[in-house]
This record gives sequence, C-alpha cells and structure tokens, in this order.
Amino acid sequence: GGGGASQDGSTKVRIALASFSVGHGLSLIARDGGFFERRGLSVEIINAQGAQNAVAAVASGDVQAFVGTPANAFAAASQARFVMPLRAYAGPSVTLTLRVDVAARLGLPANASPEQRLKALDGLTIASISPAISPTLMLRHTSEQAGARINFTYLDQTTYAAALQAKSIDGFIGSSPYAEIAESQGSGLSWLSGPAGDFPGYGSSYMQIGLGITTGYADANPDVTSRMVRSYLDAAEYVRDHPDEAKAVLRKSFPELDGRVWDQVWTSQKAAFTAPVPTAEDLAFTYREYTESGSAKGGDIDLDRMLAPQLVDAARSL
Amino acid sequence: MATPETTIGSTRRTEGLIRLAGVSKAFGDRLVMAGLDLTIGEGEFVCVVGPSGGGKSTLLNMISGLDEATTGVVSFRGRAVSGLNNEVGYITQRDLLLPWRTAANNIRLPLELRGWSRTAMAERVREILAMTGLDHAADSYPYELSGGMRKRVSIGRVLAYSPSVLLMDEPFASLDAQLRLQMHEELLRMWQDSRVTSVVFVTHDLVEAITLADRVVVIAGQPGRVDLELPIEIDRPRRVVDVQSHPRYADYFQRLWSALGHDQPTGGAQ
Amino acid sequence: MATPETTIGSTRRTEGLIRLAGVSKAFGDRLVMAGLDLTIGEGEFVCVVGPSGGGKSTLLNMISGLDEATTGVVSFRGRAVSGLNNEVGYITQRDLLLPWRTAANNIRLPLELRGWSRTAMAERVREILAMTGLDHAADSYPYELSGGMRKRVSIGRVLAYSPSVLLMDEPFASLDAQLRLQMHEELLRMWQDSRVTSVVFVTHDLVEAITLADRVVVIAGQPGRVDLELPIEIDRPRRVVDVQSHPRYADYFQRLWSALGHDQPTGGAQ
Amino acid sequence: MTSTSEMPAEAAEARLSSPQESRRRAGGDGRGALATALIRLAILAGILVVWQVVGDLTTFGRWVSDPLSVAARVGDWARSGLLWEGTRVTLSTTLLGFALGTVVGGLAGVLLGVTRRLGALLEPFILALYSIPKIALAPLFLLWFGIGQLPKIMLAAMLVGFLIFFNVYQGTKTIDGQLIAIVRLMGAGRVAVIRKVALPYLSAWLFAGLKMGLPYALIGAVVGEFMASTAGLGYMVKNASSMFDTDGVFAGLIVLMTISTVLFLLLTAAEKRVLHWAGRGI
Amino acid sequence: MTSTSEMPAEAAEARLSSPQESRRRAGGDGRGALATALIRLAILAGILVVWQVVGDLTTFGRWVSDPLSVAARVGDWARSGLLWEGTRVTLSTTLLGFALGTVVGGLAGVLLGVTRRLGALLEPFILALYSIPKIALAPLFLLWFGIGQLPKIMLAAMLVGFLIFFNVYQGTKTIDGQLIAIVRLMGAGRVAVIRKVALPYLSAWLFAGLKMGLPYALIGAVVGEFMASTAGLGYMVKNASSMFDTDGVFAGLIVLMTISTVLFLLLTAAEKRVLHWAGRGI
Ligand SMILES: Nc1ncnc2c1ncn2[C@@H]1O[C@H](COP(=O)(O)OP(=O)(O)OP(=O)(O)O)[C@@H](O)[C@H]1O
Ligand SMILES: Nc1ncnc2c1ncn2[C@@H]1O[C@H](COP(=O)(O)OP(=O)(O)OP(=O)(O)O)[C@@H](O)[C@H]1O
Ligand SMILES: [Mg+2]
Ligand SMILES: [Mg+2]
Repeated sequence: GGGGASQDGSTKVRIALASFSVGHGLSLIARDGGFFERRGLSVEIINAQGAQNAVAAVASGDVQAFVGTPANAFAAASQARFVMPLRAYAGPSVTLTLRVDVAARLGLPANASPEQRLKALDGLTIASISPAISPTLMLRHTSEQAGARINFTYLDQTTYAAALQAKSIDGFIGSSPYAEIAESQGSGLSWLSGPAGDFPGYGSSYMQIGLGITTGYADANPDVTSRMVRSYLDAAEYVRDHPDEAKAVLRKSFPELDGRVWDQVWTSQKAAFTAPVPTAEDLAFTYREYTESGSAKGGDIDLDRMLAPQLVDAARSL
Repeated sequence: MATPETTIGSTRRTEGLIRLAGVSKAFGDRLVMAGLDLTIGEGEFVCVVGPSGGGKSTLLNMISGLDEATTGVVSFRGRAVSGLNNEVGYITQRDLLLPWRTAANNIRLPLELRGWSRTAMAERVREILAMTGLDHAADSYPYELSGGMRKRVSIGRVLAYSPSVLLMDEPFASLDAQLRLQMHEELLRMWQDSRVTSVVFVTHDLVEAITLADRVVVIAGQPGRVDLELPIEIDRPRRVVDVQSHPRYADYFQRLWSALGHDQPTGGAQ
Repeated sequence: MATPETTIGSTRRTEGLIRLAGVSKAFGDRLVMAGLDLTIGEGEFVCVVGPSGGGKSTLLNMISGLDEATTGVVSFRGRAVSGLNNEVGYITQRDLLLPWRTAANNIRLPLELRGWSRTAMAERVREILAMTGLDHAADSYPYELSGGMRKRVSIGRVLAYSPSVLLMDEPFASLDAQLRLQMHEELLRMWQDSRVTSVVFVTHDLVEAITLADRVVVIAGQPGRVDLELPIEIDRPRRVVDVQSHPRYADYFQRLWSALGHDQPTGGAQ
Repeated sequence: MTSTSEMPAEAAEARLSSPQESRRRAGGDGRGALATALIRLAILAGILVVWQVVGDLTTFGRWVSDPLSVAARVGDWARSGLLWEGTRVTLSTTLLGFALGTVVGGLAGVLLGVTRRLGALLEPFILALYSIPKIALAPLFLLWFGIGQLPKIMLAAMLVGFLIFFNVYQGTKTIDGQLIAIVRLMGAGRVAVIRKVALPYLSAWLFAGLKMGLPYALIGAVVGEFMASTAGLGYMVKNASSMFDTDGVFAGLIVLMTISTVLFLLLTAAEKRVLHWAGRGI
Repeated sequence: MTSTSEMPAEAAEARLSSPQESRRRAGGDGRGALATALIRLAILAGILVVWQVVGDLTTFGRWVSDPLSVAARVGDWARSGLLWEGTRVTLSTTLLGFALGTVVGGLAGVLLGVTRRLGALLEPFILALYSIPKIALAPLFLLWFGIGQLPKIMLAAMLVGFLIFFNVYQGTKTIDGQLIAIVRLMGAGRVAVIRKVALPYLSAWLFAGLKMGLPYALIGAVVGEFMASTAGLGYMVKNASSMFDTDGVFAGLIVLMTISTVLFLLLTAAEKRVLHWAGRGI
C-alpha cells in the first residue's frame, strides 16, 4: 500500500533514517525547508537507530522509505527488495579523528600527505561502530595499502568522546558531527578527512547515501515515489543556490551544537548535499567494494534496477 | 453398599463408614504405622488417643485423603479413598487460617465455596462467632488473635458448613475449661441432631475422650497400630459434667491409662 | 535494689523479680488489659490461668519485652523492661521453629548463639532430645514432625540453655498424659535444682496449675486484670502424681474454678 | 500513643529490631512520615550539591552535566511543551506495557505454578526466551508491530512480564501445601484455590514483581523509543546522546527517574494497604 | 514406592493438586524425570519444525533464518574456534557479573531489610537508579571502566544486583516478626539474626532473584558487548546484525539461550537441594 492521505489532501509518507547525523541532513532540509510539502507530501522522519531497524521498518509497511548507504541496500536485498534511486550525498562523510596527545606523539608535519598519515596509524587502536560497515572497510583497506596495521575496536558512536577521554582508544572513525565535536572539546584532532578526499581511491564515487524504497512500493506508487525523489532534488538545489538559508534550516535539527562546531560541520559537509546523481559505474564500484569486503552475501542483486535512473528522470520531469 | 456390617463395641453404628484394613505408612524408610485395622461406623463418635508422634494425625490425613497409605486400603463409604475426600470436614491440629482474612471471613470461606447467598452467609457466620465466643473479634485478622481464638476460628470454619463427617485433631487443647465444656456440649448437640453423623476425634485428654466417645481407640506402638478399642457404654444424651461421676468412668479411665503404657494411676481416675 | 519486698502468698519468694504496676494494654482502641498489678518473686513458680483471649500471652510478651505496656510499668530486677529482655527464656504458644533446621539443630540454636563448643553442644542436644523423647527424630525437619513433637522441640530449645527465668505459654497442652507427667517432673527438678529460678507458666489446665505452682494467678475480665492470687501451700518437693490426693487440692480447684466464672463443679475437683 | 500492631507500616519497620526500639525511633505516625520525608529531602539535596560540584569543578564534569544546567534544560522543555509531550508518550507506553506485562506474566505465573507439571516442562523454554537480549530482536519488533507505540508497549510488556512471571511462579512454590489441601477439602476447586488462596498469598510476591517490573516498563518504553521513534523521552535522550548533549541526556534521565519514583511511591502505598498481614506468621 | 514427603521436588509439584493425584502423575522418581526430559525434547522438536517451515516457506522467513542454516552457522563457528572463544569471553563476563551482582545486591537487600528505617529512606533512590536505562550511561561506563571486560562485568552486575536486591529486600518484609523476636530473645544479636534466620529464610527469595538475575547477567554481558567490544557472543550477534546476516544473529541467540538454559538447570538443581523445607508452613 501507499501512504495514506492526510487531512489537507497531501500524501502521508514516513522515511526512516539509519541515524540522526548531519550526513542525513538533506532529508532534514527537505522536511524543514518545506520541500516535501511543496510536492504534496506530508513526511514524517523517523530516527531508526541503525540500518537494520530502518530496513525492518520499511519491510513492516509502516514506513515507505529509508535513507542509508548502498551497502545497506545490498545487505537488505536478502530480506526485502530495494531500489536506491538517488544520491543525496556523495563521498566518504567520515573523518578519522585522533586523540590530541597521540597525534602530537606521532610528530608528523602539518603538511604530511594522506599516505604518511595512514602509515603512522600502525599499531594504534581505532574505534568504529562495526567491522562490517563501509568506513571500517575503507580505513582498513587504505591503511593496509600504506603499510599500517590498525587495531580496530567497536563502540557505540555515543561513547567515542568518553573513550577518547579515558584514553581507551587512540582515535575513531566517525561521521559528522562527532569528529567536529571531539575537536571542539579539545580531545580530538581531525587526522584524515573523508569529505576532503584524504582516503586514496575513495573519491566522490563511494558511499553515497541514498533513498531506499522497495521495488514493490516503487512499482505500485510511481507518482509518490517520483515526488519523494523530486523533493530531494529540490532540497539539493536549494543548498546549492541558497547555502546560507539551507544552513539555517538544517541548524534547527541540531540546536544544542556549539556555533563554531556547527560552522565547521557545515563547511565540511555541505558539498555532499549537492553531489550529482550517481552513475552506473559509481554503483558498480561500490558494489565491488562491498562484495570484496567478505561480509557480503551478494546474490540476486540487480544493479540496474537498484539505481533506477528512470525514477530520477521521472522525478526531474515533474 | 459392599462394606460388611461390623458391630464391635458400637451402640449406634449401622455400617462401616470408614474402614482401614492392613494399613501401614512409611515416610521414606521410617515406618510409622503398620498393620492398622479400624472400622468407624455411620453415626459413630470415635475418640483416638495415643502417644505424641504415634500416628494419630497421620490417620486423619489418610481418611481425608491428604496423605496416602503406603500399603493397605483406606475406604470411605465402601470406596477406596483416592484424592481428597470432600465429604469429611477436617479440623487440623495446626490452625490453617488464611492470614489475609478476618476471623469472620475465615469462617465465611467454606460457605463462599459452597455458593451460599450473602445473607445466609452473614447469618451463619454470626451464629458461629457467637457459638465460639468470638463476636467481638469478628473483624480481627489472625495475627491479632490469641492462640485459643485462632483455634476457635479454625473450628468454627469447619462447623459452619456442617460436614456430615468430622475429623478433629486435638481441637480443644488450647481452650480454657469453660469454653471447652461449652464446645463439648455444642458438638454433642450437633451430633445428636444428626447434623454431624460421624466424628473421629483425636485428643490427649482421657476425660474428654470418655466424655464424648462411643468408642475410644488407642493407637500405640512403634510402628503404631490399634492397641485397644474401648466401647464407652454410658447412656446418651450425656450431660458432659456428669460423665465423671458415672460408675463406669473410673474403670474406663484406668483401662485407657494402662493401655497407654502408664504404670501409675493418676488423679483423674480416682 | 529499690523494689519493695512483698510477701503475699509466697513461700520462697525473696524479692520482686518481675513487677507489673498499673499495666494496661490496648491494641488500637481495643483495651485488652487494664490496671493489672502483679509481682513475681525471685525463685517463685507462678501459674497463670484465665479465659482464652484474656491477655495471658500478652502478659508474657510484656515481661519478655516482645510487647510494650500501653500505660503502667513492667519492671524486671527493679529496672523497667525496655527492649527485649534477654534474661528470660520464653516458650511461646506457637512453636516458632526454624523450618530449615532439623530438630537437633533447632535445639542447638541457642547454644550456637552462646558460643558453646561443638562437643558441649552435641552433648547438651543429646540430653535434651532424650529428655523430650525425641532421640529418634533428631534429624527430622519440622515439617516431618508431629504437632506434639514440634512443641517438644520448641520446649527443649529453651530448656537447653537453662535461662534463669522461664516464661512458658501452654507448653504441655499438646502432649500426651505420660509425656506431660515426665515434663512436669523434669521442670520441677530443674527448678528445685535452682537451674531455673523463677517460672511464669500459662495453662488452661487447673490440675497442672495446682500441681506445679507456688501461686496461681487468675487473669480475667474484659479488660483483663488479676482476679485472684491463690498461694498453693503444698509441700515441696512434690510428687506430681500425688498432688491430686492432697487434702487441700479440692479446695484450691474449687476456688480457681469459680474465680474463672464457672458455675458448676466438675470431676477434677471431686 | 497507639501500638505498633495497628500500624502495619511501622510494625514492618520494626521487624528485625525489638518492637520497643523501633517504636521509639519511629516516634509516632505523622511525625515519623514527616521525618522520613525530611531526611529523604536532605539526602536528595546532598546528592545534588555533590553532583553540582563534580559537574562544575572536575574534568569528569562534562560527562555528567550538573543539576543547574539540567534544571535549565528541563525548564526549556517545559516551556516549549516538549516535556509534556515526551512524558505523555513515554508514560502511556510505560503504563500500557506495565499493565499488559503484569496481566500476562501474572496469569502465566499462577497457571504454570498451579499446573506445576506444565510449569516444570515449560520453565526452561520461558527462561530461554527471557534470556535473549531484547534489543537484538529490535528488527523483528519493528517488522511485526511497525514503528508506532505498539512495539514499545510490547517491549515494555515483555520485560515486565518475565519479571512478574518469575516472581509469581517462584511464589507458588512457597505456598503452604497443607493450607491449600485444607481449603480444597472444604470444597474448593482449582479455580477457587487460585482465587481464594493462591492470589492473595501471592500478593507479597506480586508486589516484589511489580516493584521490579515497574522500572523495567519504563526502561522498555525508553529503549523502544531508542530503536525507532519520533517522540517520547527515550527519543529525546537518544537524540541528545547522539549530539553529545549531556545536559539533554541527564535532563531526560532525571525526568525518567522522577516518573518512576512517583509511580513507585504509589505502588508502595498500595502495598502497605494490601500486605498488612504479611510477615506475621501464617 | 516411596512417599512424596521424602521427595521435595515431587512434593512441590503436588502443591496445588491433591497429594495422591500428583503422585500418580509423577509416576516415580526416575521415570518422572525421564518423561519430563522426553516431553521437553518433543516440545523443542516441535518448535524447531515450525521454525524451519516458517523460515523456508514464508516471506517472513528471511527475518528469522531457519534451524538448519543456524545449525550450519554454529557448526562453522565451532570449526573455526569462534564459538569457543566467544562463549569463553561472554560466559566469563556473565559469571563474574552474576557473582558480583548477587553478592552486592544480596548484601544490600539484607542490610537495608534489617535496618529497615535506612531501607525505607533509601528505597526510592535505589529505585530511581534502577529505573535508568543503563545503555544511556554507556559513556560513563566506558569512562570509568575502559573498553575491556570490566565495563561489561559491571553492566551485568548492575542488572543482576538490582533484581537480587529487590527480591531479597521484599523478602525481609515477609519474615515472621515473632520468629525473629524469639531468636533475639535467645541471645542473638543483629548479625546472628541475619546469619541464622534472615539468610536461610530469604533463600526462597534469593533463588527467585537468582533465577531472574541469571538471564540478565547474560543480557548485561551481551549488551555490554553490543556497546563496545571486539570479542564475545554479543559482538558476534551485533556484527551479524549490522550485516543483515540473520543466520549469524540467530546462531548467536541460540548459543546464548543454550548457555542460559544450562546455567538455569544448575540453579534449579541447587534450589531443590536447598529449599526442600519451603512451602511446608512455618
Ligand atoms: N511429612 C512427614 N515426613 C516424615 N515423617 C513424618 C511426616 N509426617 C509425620 N511424620 C512422622 O510420623 C509420625 C506420626 O506423626 P503424627 O503427626 O501422625 O503423630 P501424632 O500422633 O499426630 O502426634 P501428636 O500427638 O504429637 O500430634 C511421627 O513420628 C512423625 O515424625
Ligand atoms: N497484635 C495484636 N493486635 C490486636 N489485638 C491483639 C494482638 N495480640 C493480641 N490481641 C488481642 O489481645 C487479647 C489478648 O490476647 P492474648 O494472646 O494475650 O490472649 P491469651 O490470654 O493468651 O489467650 P489464649 O489462651 O487463647 O492464648 C485478645 O483479645 C487478642 O485478640
Ligand atoms: Mg498430631
Ligand atoms: Mg495465649
């Protein structure tokens, strides 16, 4: 089924976010900037706390779409059919943050290359959320190529800062705004920035965040689907054309964040919101990474169907 | 009914209401009763005496179905007792009151279980409270009652629903002499009115046993068995306070006293 | 000591060991005792009789400190009782055994609390088990004991540590006649050996009261108070079985009987 | 001065000390309650002062916020209406889950306790289910119950239900078998035994279960809101936590604690009325 | 045939039915145990078959895996050694947390039960702490106890400790006050009352607490591993879950349930030995 109709005649849609972070900012801008409304959608954003929950919520039929990475969709393909119609964000959103004293001890010059920085990580204990997620794979991959072995440890994101202070870890790889907050608290230092392209080989073609919809829903509700996609495109244009206003809109979702931290966050992340729609090659690259990670079950994934360029085309034509 | 009639020492008994044949009882490997035979007739009032730990309560437990004979048969109205025997009312040695119910509501319990009407229950509870001298304690919880009062509630609770067969395990041991006489008279009255047809009454008080019983059964020995069955041939209706002046009283007392293994006579038998 | 000497009806009393002066006791707004005065001397054996619910157990509770007088003073050795009175041994009406301990270990409990040596404890427990006729039940748990056996454990447990003052609440009510005589003799022996100096003994059995006591106190009335104090002037040492043939026995019995409000004489007093 | 015997609550306090000692300490009904309230307030004040000092003056402070900041945040929430909305959502989830868990767990406990053979058979299976970390089942909860209030209610009910079940079930094992037998002898069928004996007797165990279960109802509701939600105190705490907003986290926790304390005091008051007979010996 | 009175376990089963009925059903010691085991196996087999069918034949199946795939995964883990390593880590955390929580919670319950006034004062505070969703405190755990085994042990101990505390504390309220008084009169000081009366009496309540606490020890260990770790069954489940690997999730859960069932059966055996006197009336 589709979303019901709300009182004012607009279609009700629920979208689940895998986490509530700046990386998912475009959904929040689309909501708070009124871009969904403008397309006749009444959208409720759900913080699902984890891609598994987000996918399960979609499978339950209570939620019409989720926002996550292609890896989520690949993995979830064994449990529900998904299409990933658009890129809402591109490039690695994550940043490797090191403890200030550890960074000082490594003694690299400020202008050291990413390869040197990666090599210096040898023997350090770095926290990540889980061994199977893309940032971990990327960091492991690139650091091994640079000749460093990292001891990974897996923590909940909310404990990163505490773990830094307790000196239980030497650093963490995390999404915005965790890195910026650690930096602002003086406990962490940004060491390798994903958005700045510090991870060799992982450019803008990697780790898009996209909108995930089941094929069943997309086929049954082409119109609603197009309008959803269109709203995201609208929001992306808004960020491109009115960055300051967009910044203010997104700020509403992070009211407790310190102003200076917020400026940093916005600076590092905003470009991602306006990234172009992925190509088939981009998706293939991501898929290859995913299957090579060893965690993947692969199987019956139809990459063309998953990219669904026709959905984006249909949205553009609205 | 298939039970053969027995006549041993009974004036009113018409048939074997309760029969124990070759009953033995072991708890684990401790044999506490062996080869016990006993028949209690319809309408008979039997008192059971015997040393502490001799198996008197166990006997009542077996008749009521609370406990099961290890060997032998316990039958009731000609049928082997199996499971709880709902036809008997059992006043246990320990007063098993429900601590969350007042005295009046403890007495009310069996009436509730029988689906009596509210007014009938209230009426009956009032009667019983008066009979047991507990009018002023109707609304007290068990923890607010004295030992004797608790015992009276536990007696009244069973008398309230007038079961046709009564098993009573030292019911009056903790009552004062006056109350005791009163209860004796009440009990005999109920029995003579045939509201209660048969009674099996355990006591340590030989005077009480002789006063009340048609027949006194002595259970003694290790393991316990029936040592003596003594018919009490004192006319009914008896006036409780007169029994001790009856010419045969001293003889009865003496015979029970020695059956219990006591060597010297004592005052009660003078 | 400030307590004035009293001489009322005592042969051995030297001073007021326990004194209750103007004691009343209310539970909530129910007054169960009022204006009660009673003195019990060092070395005295006092029996307390009275109707069920009359306040006898409450009296012992107040002497032991388990309960507190609402008004008036309860003093022990000249000092007001406040908190538990460790100098008395109290055999309560309800047998408060520890269900997780065997008979032997229940008896052992007070000895453990007193830090006796293992061997001394084992020796004493054996003695007490023999005295109470429980040798064969030493390793039984309370739930495996008969009512009278439980009671005996609870008596033995207190006798085991020979407290100098004994409070006993209907201790022998559920024992058979033989055991009862045995326990009477044992108790009197302990008392005459001065292992137990004073005893306050609650009973419903007037024969027992006259047999044991220096003085019998009748507590009666609503609210309860001391109605009669009857010194028993029968020579010591008494042979328990002889007391009922003593010339004064019938008179004592009769006076107690009527003090308790009974209208007719009964066999025990013939 | 009235006696302790008419004051179950005070009497209960006296249980392990001598009756007289405790009566003296308790000081009388009204005064005792007032004194207790005052001492509790003093303890609370002490905790708050220490917290404020730690929060202000130590490096550890930033991890635990401090009472003034927390109070300010709660004030903000109250003004913006977030507080009431969050409380409404979480409280209703908690109470519904608590009620559901209590009924199902309690009934199961009594029934399996009564048909003990069945209980013995099923006990290991129930325990196995009980020992699953419920968060691992979050996707299944979402799948079955969607993302509304239902999955949170079910989670709360599950947490509560197991606790109530085990308490009540264990309680049935301590019922005096002779008491039951004697009531059956008086004519009680199985249902009557449950109604007239088991349930009243088990109230002491049930209250233990309720007291233990109540906070878990709240925890269930909150953890459920952690999983996927758009409202509720759990949602607020989680959001604050993902923003490293310690003031917000602790403000949420304080509100949660307040709710559970209020519910708990209600429960305790009910217990005092119902259980006055307990601990007096059967 | 021996009597029920010598078979506490069977006698307990008979509690609410007539002694004779249950004796007949129980059928005798050895045969009864065998029958119970067989019926349990049958129930287990039934569950597995239903699960396999649901897993194979329904669309819902992919969310719950199926027994054969789970068995295969457990087999893989066993061969690779992952299973033993994970079990070792989680089990040791569980047992240490369980022991710590039992000791601390039990002692606190007894002590606050005994000094009841203190108990009454502190009860609301303890409850307030208890009602915090512990996951919200993850950063504090990490800060205090690092990222090793310690924070998981502490989390397990906290979960267990509160349950044990409330059970034991509630139990103290049901102790027969007269029994205590009489033992004090015999010369027992407060410590002796605790050792000789309170502790043995409370064993029924303690066992309820232990049974309820045991699975929470496991849950605490696992949730702790969810929060932060590189090893253990919780880590394996979490990891599988983040890869949408349902076989792995359910394999982990099955191993967890097996562990808790084994521990539970040990506990039940201990209970039967210790509590033979319970439910016979005091
Ligand atoms: N559940 C049981 N387990 C083991 N032994 C038991 C059990 N119940 C009773 N007994 C034993 O059986 C014997 C008889 O007990 P019973 O209660 O029938 O005695 P009784 O004649 O009623 O004694 P009393 O006059 O003291 O009440 C006693 O030795 C007792 O220890
Ligand atoms: N805790 C209590 N709360 C309220 N009333 C009580 C309490 N304890 C005793 N009473 C009342 O006090 C009165 C005296 O009780 P007590 O136990 O002293 O009687 P008793 O003389 O020992 O009686 P018995 O011979 O039956 O043992 C009774 O009416 C009883 O109901
Ligand atoms: Mg008996
Ligand atoms: Mg009394």
